[in-house]
Amino acid sequence: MNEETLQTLTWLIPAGPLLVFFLIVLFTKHNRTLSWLLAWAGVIASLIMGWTVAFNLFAEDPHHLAEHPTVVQSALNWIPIGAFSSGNWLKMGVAVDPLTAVMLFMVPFAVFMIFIYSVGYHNYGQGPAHKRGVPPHPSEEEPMFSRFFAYMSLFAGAMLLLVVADNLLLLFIGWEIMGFCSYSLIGFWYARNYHIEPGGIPHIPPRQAAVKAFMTTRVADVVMMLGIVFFYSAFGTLNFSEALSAHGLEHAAEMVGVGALGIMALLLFTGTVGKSAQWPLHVWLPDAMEGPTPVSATIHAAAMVSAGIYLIVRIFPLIAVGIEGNPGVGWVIAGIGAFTALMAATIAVAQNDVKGVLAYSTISQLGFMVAAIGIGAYIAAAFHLITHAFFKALLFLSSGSVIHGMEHGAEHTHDHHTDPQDMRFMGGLKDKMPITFWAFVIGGMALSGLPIVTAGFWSKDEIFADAWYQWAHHQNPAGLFVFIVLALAAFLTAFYTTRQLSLTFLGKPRHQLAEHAHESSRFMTVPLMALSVFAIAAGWFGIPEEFPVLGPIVNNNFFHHFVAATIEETMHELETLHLVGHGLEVLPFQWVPLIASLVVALGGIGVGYWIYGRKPLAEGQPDPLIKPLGALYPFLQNKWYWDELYQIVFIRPVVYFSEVIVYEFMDKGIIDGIIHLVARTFFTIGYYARRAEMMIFGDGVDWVKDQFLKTVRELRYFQTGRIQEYTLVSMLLASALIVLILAINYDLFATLF
Amino acid sequence: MAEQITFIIGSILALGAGFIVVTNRNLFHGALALMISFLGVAAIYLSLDAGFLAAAQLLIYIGAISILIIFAIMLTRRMMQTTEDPFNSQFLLALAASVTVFAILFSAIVYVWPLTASNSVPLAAKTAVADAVLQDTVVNLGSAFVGADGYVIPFELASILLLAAMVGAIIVAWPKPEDVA
Amino acid sequence: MIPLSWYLIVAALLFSMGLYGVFARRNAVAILMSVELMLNAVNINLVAFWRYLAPDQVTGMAWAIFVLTVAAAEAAVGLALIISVYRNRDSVVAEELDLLKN
Amino acid sequence: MNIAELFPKLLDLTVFDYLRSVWGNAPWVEVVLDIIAILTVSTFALLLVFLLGWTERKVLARMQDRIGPNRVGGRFGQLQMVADVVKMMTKEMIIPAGADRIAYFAAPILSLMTSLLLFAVLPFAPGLIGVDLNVGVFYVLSISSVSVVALLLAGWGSNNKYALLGAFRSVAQLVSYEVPMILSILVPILLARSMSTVGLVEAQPIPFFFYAPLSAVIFFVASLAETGRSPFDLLEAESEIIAGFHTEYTGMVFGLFMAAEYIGIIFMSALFVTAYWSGYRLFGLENVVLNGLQLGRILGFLVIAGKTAVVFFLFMWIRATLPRFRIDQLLNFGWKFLVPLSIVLIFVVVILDKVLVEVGLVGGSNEVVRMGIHLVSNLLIGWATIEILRRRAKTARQDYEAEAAARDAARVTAPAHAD
Repeated sequence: MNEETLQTLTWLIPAGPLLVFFLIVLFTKHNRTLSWLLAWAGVIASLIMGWTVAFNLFAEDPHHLAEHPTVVQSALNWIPIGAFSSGNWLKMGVAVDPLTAVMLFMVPFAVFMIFIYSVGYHNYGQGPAHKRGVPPHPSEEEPMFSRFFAYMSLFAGAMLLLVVADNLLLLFIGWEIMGFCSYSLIGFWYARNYHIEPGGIPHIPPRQAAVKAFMTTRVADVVMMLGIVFFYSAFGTLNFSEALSAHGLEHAAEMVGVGALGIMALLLFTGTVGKSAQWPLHVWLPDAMEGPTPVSATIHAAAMVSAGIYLIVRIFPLIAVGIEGNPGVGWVIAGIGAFTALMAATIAVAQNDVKGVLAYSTISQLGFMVAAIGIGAYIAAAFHLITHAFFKALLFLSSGSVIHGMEHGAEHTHDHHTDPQDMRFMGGLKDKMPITFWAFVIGGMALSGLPIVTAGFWSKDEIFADAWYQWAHHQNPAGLFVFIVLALAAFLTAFYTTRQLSLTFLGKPRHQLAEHAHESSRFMTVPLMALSVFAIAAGWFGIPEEFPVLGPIVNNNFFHHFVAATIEETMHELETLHLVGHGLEVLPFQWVPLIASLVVALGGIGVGYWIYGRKPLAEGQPDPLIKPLGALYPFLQNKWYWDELYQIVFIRPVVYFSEVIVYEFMDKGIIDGIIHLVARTFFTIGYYARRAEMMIFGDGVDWVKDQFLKTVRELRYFQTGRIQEYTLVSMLLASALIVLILAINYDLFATLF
Repeated sequence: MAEQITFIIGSILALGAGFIVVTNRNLFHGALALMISFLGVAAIYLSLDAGFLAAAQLLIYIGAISILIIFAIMLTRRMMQTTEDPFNSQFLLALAASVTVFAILFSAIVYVWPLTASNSVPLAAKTAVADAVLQDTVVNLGSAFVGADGYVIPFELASILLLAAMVGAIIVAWPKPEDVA
Repeated sequence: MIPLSWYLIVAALLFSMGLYGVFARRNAVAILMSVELMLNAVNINLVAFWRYLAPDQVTGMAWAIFVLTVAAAEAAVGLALIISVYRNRDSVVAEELDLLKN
Repeated sequence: MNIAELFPKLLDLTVFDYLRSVWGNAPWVEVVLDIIAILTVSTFALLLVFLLGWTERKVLARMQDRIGPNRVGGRFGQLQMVADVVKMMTKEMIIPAGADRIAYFAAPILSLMTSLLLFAVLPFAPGLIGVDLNVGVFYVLSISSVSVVALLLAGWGSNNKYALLGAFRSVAQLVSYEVPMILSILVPILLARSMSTVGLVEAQPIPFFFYAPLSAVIFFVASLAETGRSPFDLLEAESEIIAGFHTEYTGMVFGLFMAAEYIGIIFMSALFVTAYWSGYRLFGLENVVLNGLQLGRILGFLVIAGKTAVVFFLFMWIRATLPRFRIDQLLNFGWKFLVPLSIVLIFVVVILDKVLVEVGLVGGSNEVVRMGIHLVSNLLIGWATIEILRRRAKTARQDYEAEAAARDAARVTAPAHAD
């Protein structure tokens, strides 16, 4: 396919869903069938075009790709900078390189599966809904069906825009649109309320969860924006292929210094911390589960959190240079990632909400990727990003199917008080929902990293291999640290996944809801089956060539060579410039990480099965972990008390600050105090003046005193609330400033006097 | 000759009528003066060989904005007592401020500008330019507004701004149900 | 020939008069009218600079048109707000719209 | 300077050159010549009022089976208008109490002024034009938008609630119909690739009416409304608001308004002719040269005068035939029918013409093909519009009939439940 066709296709990839958003909003008039058909059409168009572009790149020769990684490049002039026709433009464009291609393979497909699933998820009943803004009962129809698909289309379009963007600003635009969409989708059931019993786990309603997600990511985005500004000032462009080339990085390193590039990398990384829910800004993600399950799948698999990882993968050369200049940067990134991975994994162990476990597992897996980037494992991070997207989408959709089945039970038994998401009330769903069960098993095993078969094993193994190689070969202590912490996290991952599977599916139903659950409709099961294939097969494209037995058979580490081509040349040049220690390396085969990953995966699954699966829980039986863990269990169940900590550390102080410091102290104390002081001073002066006047002057001083008092009263009413006075004062001050600047610049005083 | 006359008449109209706008008690007459002031500005544009802009000035400022203002004045006419003081309490300070601003601008134009501008910038005389170029200005303007290498994005943004302003104005000024009853 | 500075001075005068109106008029509509005067002054500057310094480019004209557009939008929204305020508070005197005071 | 030399110069339009050669190159010469030109065009326009005022009264009378003016100046009442003007001039001018005198007197002057200003860009014959602006049509639109102000001034200045209501109505009407007018005249501008009125005429070997009849019809309707003619004569609907904005005007002040109205009508007819009926062109008559004498100038002038007279007759015919709109019908018709239709039309014409010109179907014999394709597209749009309207009218009628039937049924059964 020629270049121009590819360019056109690339431009059109995000166009479909974005257009569909407007079409649904403006024209469908709440016609449900039309809405979902349109949404499908948009995303199918993206899928076809995205895969066309992606497969065109897959077919290219890796060596050729390595020389010219950016296959598709097309930019439009956006806004003229400087004089018209001076030729300086801020450009907006699209670019496709191997990294983009694998994302283009993953995103539209996962989104399309979620779209198919959404139709089944929302469209069960045919009766009218009892209320807008709450989850409909199974016999009702979702009243905001069209709105849902409109937002989802916008979400998908924004993600695709972010993926194909060739510069940081366009990426940021997609990023922010997604922020808005996640806000409106998390709060989709805005009228929902919970009654939390005292002592229960705190649980916030969707509208607050939406605000929380929005505000938390906003904090990160402000910092990220600083990073973008810094980026522009250092590189003079926002274009990735220009700025992040060896030449561009060398130039920038001369301009601002290598250490500053590390700071820049950290600023941009903060955006990832917010978007990909890393500690300390991870708190929004578990609450984001308040959205409908397809939304959770989109946010946590295909789109939103992937965007954060995608960003740091995209700017990897910058990060690499930054780490080389300042190893602390690497420690920060790797440390945050590893800590998040372990912390979230421990929390997931003690969760009872079926989606809650998955939420924390998402945070944990994202931590794996961030840690991988922190130790320079570029390909491993990208690989895990792709495989994780597939199996996490599968897991979320399966859990949605489970919840759906439980809600059918609720409808059947008229029990609307029991939480259908609570795993303690499930059990024995294996026979009632066989397709969902097998899908969940495949997803869960991929997440645990069941050796050889599943995709998760290969990608996780690669992270371990990289970490170990960093330690064994480069004596980088960060590598060892990451290796150990991630191994622990991986063990816990396998453990809690097995726990979840056992609690949900094995044994006998522990509640009448589970007893009356049944399999979901075909709209929901077909995407599960399709995603199951990818959750297994996606890993086979990244089998290392030296892997015993399998490696020689497959003999083509396709993913590695393909994605490596993106920056191979750049990293090589950077190495010769001594801006990075070493380019991208082909790892030799190592036994330690392989054995470690086998042990933690099988060990975790084994221990989990031994505790939960061997003898499934009976009705009313408490979790067997409660007793041995003791005080630790509530600690984990309450999510390490992060929310409460933030309440104390950030929110209360802010409230306190605005209440006490700003209002009481500054406003009432200092400002009013000064005014009162002035008043009292002049009053005193006036008093003594009056005394004096009595004796000496007469009315004259009286007048002076009155004037003083009047002025003081005027001063008190300085805050008039009148816009005209404010403008007047600001204009006067601005004038004074201008005069000052002019005077200094042109030595006006010398001219005038 | 004609150019100077146009400029002088335009300036007198613009400034004189502008003075009436800011000082007149009768708001309606103020609006009329505003229209005349706009007309004067249009004349100034003419003296600058910007005929298209002069016509646009007539169409938009006099044909649209002035009429809008007159409508607003008529709709709020109960508040238009000509007896009360047109100025607020800070009018002296305001006078001082605007005189200061003018002084700054004036000194910037007369004193500072010659200091900054290098001799290459012609201040006294217009740049000589062929009539054909000026004739083409409208064509160039058109292609600059819709061309990909021009102001197409700002232009579209401006149209969106206008649309939003229109919708906003309608919503803001729409009588609330309780007001109607 | 007319020197460029004449245009600039006329514009400066018009601007300062508008500024005075904004500061000193009581009626909100009058303030809006003064703002329009100021915008016109800016436009005179743009067009004058265009004609004197860069007549072969369209930048000055283009920005003058944008100012025109913004002025139209501003007038529409501003007047709508004034009418709305008048309905609610029965007053269009800017000084009396001081709910934010103290 | 003698008259014998001057006369032929008048014909071939070199009279100004001649005067320049006589008077020299002093700075004041151009100013004087400009003033002469302005006075000539204005006087001509004002004189037309006499002719057309009389014609309209005569024609309307005939259409209503009357005789019309028949006393003053002989059997046909030729001097009726002169008599009217004398009457108006001698009448007492009554200024209402509490009138805003500035506004009151500015209104008729502004009204007449804007009407006269329009004639500056009207091409009467080849080379015979006040000033050939390259943005001529835009100029016309700007000036006619200023004329709206005159109505507001009149309504406000009269201190009369009918006048004010009339002014409000008029402004609503004029501002609304400006939009379809601008949008529809964009079509000939696009076809001619020129905003100058002369450019429009020069681009019409085949009148643009045959390219875009739909646009011509929209423009004609909008110009009816812009000039406040029947059936859009809400500006002065006597039976509803006495006489609209000029209720309080008497004598010659009223005369100015009337003159302005007639001049506006003449100009709109002439603009319609210029934009859609190739102005002064008619089979090359405008270029006839006889014995070195530019006879084409006179013939061209006669051609445009004749065409304008036909359009003006159409105006009168419609006035005699159609009843008046209601204000809400009027605004709905403008905003919900004319504006969308003309927007669709512009889109189609722009894209189609771009394609045609890119393909090379322009000029010479290809011009007929271009015209044909435009004509077909226009007729298709027109047909589709009528079809849509017909269907909507049908459903509306059915709804109405169903409602009426229900009402009737209710009326029949109502007494049983009464009390």
